[in-house]
Amino acid sequence: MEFGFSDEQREIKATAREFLASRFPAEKVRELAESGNPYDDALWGEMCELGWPGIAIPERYGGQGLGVVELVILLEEMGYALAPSPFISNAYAGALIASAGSDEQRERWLPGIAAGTARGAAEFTNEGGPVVGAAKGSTVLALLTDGGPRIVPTADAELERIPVIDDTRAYFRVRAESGDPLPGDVAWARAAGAVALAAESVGLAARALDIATEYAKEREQFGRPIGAYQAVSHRLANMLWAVEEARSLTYYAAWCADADPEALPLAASMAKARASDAACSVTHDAIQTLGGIGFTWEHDIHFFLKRARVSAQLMGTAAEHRERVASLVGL
Amino acid sequence: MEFGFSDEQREIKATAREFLASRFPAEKVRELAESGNPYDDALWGEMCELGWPGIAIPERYGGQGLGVVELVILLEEMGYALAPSPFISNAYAGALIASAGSDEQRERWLPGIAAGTARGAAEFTNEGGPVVGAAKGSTVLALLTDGGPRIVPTADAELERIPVIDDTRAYFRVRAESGDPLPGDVAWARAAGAVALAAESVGLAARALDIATEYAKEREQFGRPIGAYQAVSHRLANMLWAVEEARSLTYYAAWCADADPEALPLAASMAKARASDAACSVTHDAIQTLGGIGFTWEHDIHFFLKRARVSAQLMGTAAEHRERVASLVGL
Amino acid sequence: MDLTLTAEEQAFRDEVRAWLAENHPGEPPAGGEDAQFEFARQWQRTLHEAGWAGISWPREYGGRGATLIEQAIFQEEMARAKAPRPANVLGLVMGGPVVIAHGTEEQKERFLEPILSAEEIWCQGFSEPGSGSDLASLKTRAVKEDGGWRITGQKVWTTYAHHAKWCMLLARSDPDAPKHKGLTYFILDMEQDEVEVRPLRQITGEAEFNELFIDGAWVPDENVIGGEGNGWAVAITTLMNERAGLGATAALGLQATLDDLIELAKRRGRAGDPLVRDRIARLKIAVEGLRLGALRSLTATMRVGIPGPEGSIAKLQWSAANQAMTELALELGGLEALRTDDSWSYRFLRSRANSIEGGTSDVLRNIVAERVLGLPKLR
Amino acid sequence: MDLTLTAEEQAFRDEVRAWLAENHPGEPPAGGEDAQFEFARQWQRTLHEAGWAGISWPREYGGRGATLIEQAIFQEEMARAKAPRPANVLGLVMGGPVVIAHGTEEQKERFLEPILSAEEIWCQGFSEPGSGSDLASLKTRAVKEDGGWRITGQKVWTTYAHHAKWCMLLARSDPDAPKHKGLTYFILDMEQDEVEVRPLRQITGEAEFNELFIDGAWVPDENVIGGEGNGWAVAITTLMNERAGLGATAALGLQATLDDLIELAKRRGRAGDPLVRDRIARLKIAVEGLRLGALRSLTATMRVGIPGPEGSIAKLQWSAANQAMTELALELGGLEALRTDDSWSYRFLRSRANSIEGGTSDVLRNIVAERVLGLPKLR
Repeated sequence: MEFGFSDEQREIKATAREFLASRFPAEKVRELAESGNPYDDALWGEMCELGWPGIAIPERYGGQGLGVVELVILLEEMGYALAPSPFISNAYAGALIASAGSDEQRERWLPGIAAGTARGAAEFTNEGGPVVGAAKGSTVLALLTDGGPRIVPTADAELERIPVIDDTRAYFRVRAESGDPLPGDVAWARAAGAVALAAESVGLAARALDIATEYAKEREQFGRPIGAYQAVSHRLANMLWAVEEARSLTYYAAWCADADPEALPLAASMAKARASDAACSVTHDAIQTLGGIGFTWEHDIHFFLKRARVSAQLMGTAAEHRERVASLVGL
Repeated sequence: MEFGFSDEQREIKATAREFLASRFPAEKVRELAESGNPYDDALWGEMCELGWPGIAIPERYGGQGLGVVELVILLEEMGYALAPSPFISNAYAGALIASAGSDEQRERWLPGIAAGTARGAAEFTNEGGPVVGAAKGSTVLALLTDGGPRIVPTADAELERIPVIDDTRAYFRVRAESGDPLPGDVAWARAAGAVALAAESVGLAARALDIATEYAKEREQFGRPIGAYQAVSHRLANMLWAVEEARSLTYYAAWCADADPEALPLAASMAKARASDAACSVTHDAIQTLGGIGFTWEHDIHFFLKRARVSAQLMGTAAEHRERVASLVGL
Repeated sequence: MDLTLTAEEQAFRDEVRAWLAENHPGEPPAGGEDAQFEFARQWQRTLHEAGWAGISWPREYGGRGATLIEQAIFQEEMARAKAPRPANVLGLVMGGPVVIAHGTEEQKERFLEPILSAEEIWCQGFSEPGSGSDLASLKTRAVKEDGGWRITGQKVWTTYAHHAKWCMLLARSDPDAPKHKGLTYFILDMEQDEVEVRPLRQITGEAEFNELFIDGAWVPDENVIGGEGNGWAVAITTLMNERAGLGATAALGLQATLDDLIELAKRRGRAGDPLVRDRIARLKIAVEGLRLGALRSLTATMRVGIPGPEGSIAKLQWSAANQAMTELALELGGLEALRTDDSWSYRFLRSRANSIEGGTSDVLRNIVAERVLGLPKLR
Repeated sequence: MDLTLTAEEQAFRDEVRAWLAENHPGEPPAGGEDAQFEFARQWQRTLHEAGWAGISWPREYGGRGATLIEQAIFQEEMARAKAPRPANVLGLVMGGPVVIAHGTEEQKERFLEPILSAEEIWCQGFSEPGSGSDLASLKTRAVKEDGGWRITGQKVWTTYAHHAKWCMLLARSDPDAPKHKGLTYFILDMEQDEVEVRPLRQITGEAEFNELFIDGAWVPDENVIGGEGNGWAVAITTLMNERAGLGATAALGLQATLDDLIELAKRRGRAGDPLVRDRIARLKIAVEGLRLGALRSLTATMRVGIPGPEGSIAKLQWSAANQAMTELALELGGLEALRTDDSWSYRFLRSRANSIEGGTSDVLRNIVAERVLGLPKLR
């Protein structure tokens, strides 16, 4: 038993950290967020060269044939960098088609999704909510609501951008009459998608914690760094507690997706519930630690707060996932 | 408008504080709690001489003809002293009979209750729970469950002491076949009873806060009084916040009982919910502030914790009262 | 204890209510921020002409000399009528009272009337980028010259600066004195080239506040308040006035938000959800706890004469409740509430500052611990 | 990342499971506390004969030299089989490891085997009434005499003292040295008249702990561990051993409590209440968060060699979850659960100490802030 990353996995993580830090420094994230179109095609191209879009897609379809653990490694780092990217939507579309598509659907769509050339996108929504998902520039959509799981070429759908507070990602309301139904069960892919989003939330919470911690070491008030005051240091300790708990649950859920699918429903709901809550509370507490500066547009922390809040509403809310947890533990 | 006590009310409060401090010092409370019979007849006699049992009973029945505000003043002080006494049960029985009894029932029972000679007792319970209430030595019982509101002479009832963690009060399961039905509506008295119990909880929370605050000023660790550390001082500030909020709501509810009965249902539920929660959390935090010594039998704080927890289960729990609040605000 | 209004208080309430019914200025104009500000200025003139502008000010200075209860009644009626705020809030709530408390006769003569009439708008220059909670560590310098002072430094979180004629400015006049002793309180004329106002954009996207860049601005001696080196004591008066009576008004605002939240819960079909019901009940209890605590404190203040430090608890209650309400709204409203054009997303983001602005929650807990509970100060 | 057991680990688990199936001692006897202790002592002998007692100890000292994973498997199997705890827990978990790490060859020879066999029970004398979190401020004095030390002072929160032969005792051997430097670690023989053990009653009514009154007790030189003046460093080893690996075992206990809680919710007809469901789900998440965090930390420790300070987070998680569970139980159980003869009332009261014993939550947050996050220490 080893609940830690293998050498190969640590290599993936280190590469991602380094690549994302150089390509998505804070100024770049801000520039993309403020531009109105958060996705940079050149940077997407670089990710494709690294093979990221196909990381969890079987090799026979041109992917790397790795698993949800590796996907989660990348997504935690993308959350840490708050990288504006259609990556997660493409990955989720790939997971839906790979796990619930027919052979023909897989043959047709997965190679493009794995290569990143025919970008996929998927609905990140819960039944009953507005149909949010997809990404500008996508080629194929995996839709889940309003007509059941199906594949729709983007050209056949109506996309309407909806303006939400998170500018680091593009959100669309999607309408499509027809579509090619996915014959398989989408439960696994939905759970894996929730875990992927949880990983991103863990990453952004970890970064918000780092930002707040660094500030607390440097900022002085009343003759001391504020991090020497327990009101500040204990808040930061609680933030770490939240991040670490969410991280453990997310890694475990990722492993279940790959190796223990029966345990996945409970594990995924625990991970998404905890990660959403952690990201919301940690980004809030980060602003509290930063004080006034954290309330300015010029400081980056608000981008993290906003992403956390929007992600909390996607792929099932914390309360919805806790209700599932209650059912799954026998209540 | 004046949301504070009148001179007469402050006089009542000061007298109660002084009397209770001299008659129920910590050693006396401990002695009574450990004796197995928490009620001291001589001390009850002294309270009767002060006219307390009849404080809120109309003058024509031998009471002082004051209101729930004055009752709440006494009960907050009794909570502060953690005085083991059948006082609240007698007062609640009096309120039930005075507000829902027939003229004949009032004539028959209230003078004894007001004088404290024919001690009354009442069920402090929610429907559905075990039938807890009454006090040893009582003469008359006001029962609410298992057959509807009615008066039963104690001699006609079966009393079984139930051992709960609070040794500073005696709790009985009551069974009685018959009884003389109360013709009126008991809603007012039940709400007033909940407010009375809330006041007692506010008082005990205030005392627990004082105990913890004094300790934090004196106890030194790492070269400073522990109250200089924000982990401690901010916890104490939060405890004060809880106590003050519960106190404001309780005083208001008491005033509603006397002067604005239409507002009473909402006010009483808010008061009981907040006071129960405050007493539970403040006594918990007091132990945390005291550290190891707070976990010993020889320190008094555990008596407060235990009373708070038992009171939280009487006259409706915080969750039940919040559900009522939700209904009353239109949900 | 009596929470009903006395006959006099009722008469006062009826008077306010009748006047508001007749003089309510209606909806603010559509136009830009300037037009809206002009509307608020005109509204203050109307208030002033009827004697309502300086409701808490002594009559000898053009105020109404209302009791705290009357002030609370007035605020409640204003809220009930959904009347706009007057333009010169900081002048009325802080500037005027400070001049009244610490100013010379000449200063009272010079400054008070234009505050009431909204002819001269006031802003406040206390905070600096480097001194947030630790206000006394501020670095803006005041250098004595003949007949006045040269001021150089930077201020932040200044509301109304772009409309203001005067700024209540705290600066270090003696760099060698201990940090609380070397400060002086100035009234700075904003209409000089040495003062630059830059809008400060917040996480809401709005620029509700400003930064002030002061590069050798001039303040004549007659615009020093309370004397050289006494700035800290004068500033405390300003801050006390800011926080006094906050509770009752804040509770009115929270109740309005709670009403909206209940409406939202119903509209989203969540009114029957026990989890939602429990949280809304908790919020109702919090709002009433704040309101009733404020009324208790008001009565106590009228008895004792000085507002106690309990106002710090009110601020804690208010920020916690307002933040919790907007968080619940996001959960109830889902992605709709997160739209940039939905009012809840704005309220959610704006409320993030509630636990920072006007004293952070950490500092307020320090105040409660030290001044109410008497706990030792951390040195 | 692989959470399944390797073939070796499976074989180990099967071995433990088979052994336990055959050797489980059954229910503890009805009799008094002495009879129960004797039962636990006999059970430890059985464990020791099969080589399980010192599972984490190196083989050369009579242990099994198991890996951390194997230790976790062993604890899990013990919990699954509801096997009792061995009698000499403090000797196995703290005393032995300290002697192994800091003891002389003679001390190892003298002390280790009787710990394993439960022939000599150990207790711990660190805390004093005046020194709780600030352990280094302890006042118990050790005065040098010919061939040994005279100890005088008072200790508190000493478990097993009335059964113990040896006490791990920290005392001040040099009153003039800085407070962390003047301490020495002694092994005190409890069988002397100068040591008095008094039971210490807790809020549960039980006397699980003791007070120790030491009035000139004698410790010969050969029973000093780690040398004069090095007591602090040796004590840290003891405390590190106390906290290491706590998480995984603690999670097992919490899961059992959670199972009882779910059972209680069903029995009280509250399993369908959304408020109850939400709280139980939160607790499940907390328990799994603790368990998985402990496994991650275990893997990291096996890689790095030394346990990290994350154990402090595990302690925070455990105490918060256990307290929250018993609080929910009181709400679900109502007055029934508050009966003195109901196990929940005991568990509720006992759990109040969880956030105090073995490092208060405040101190643990200090540790996390300083050692994990690298924040400055408050001076």
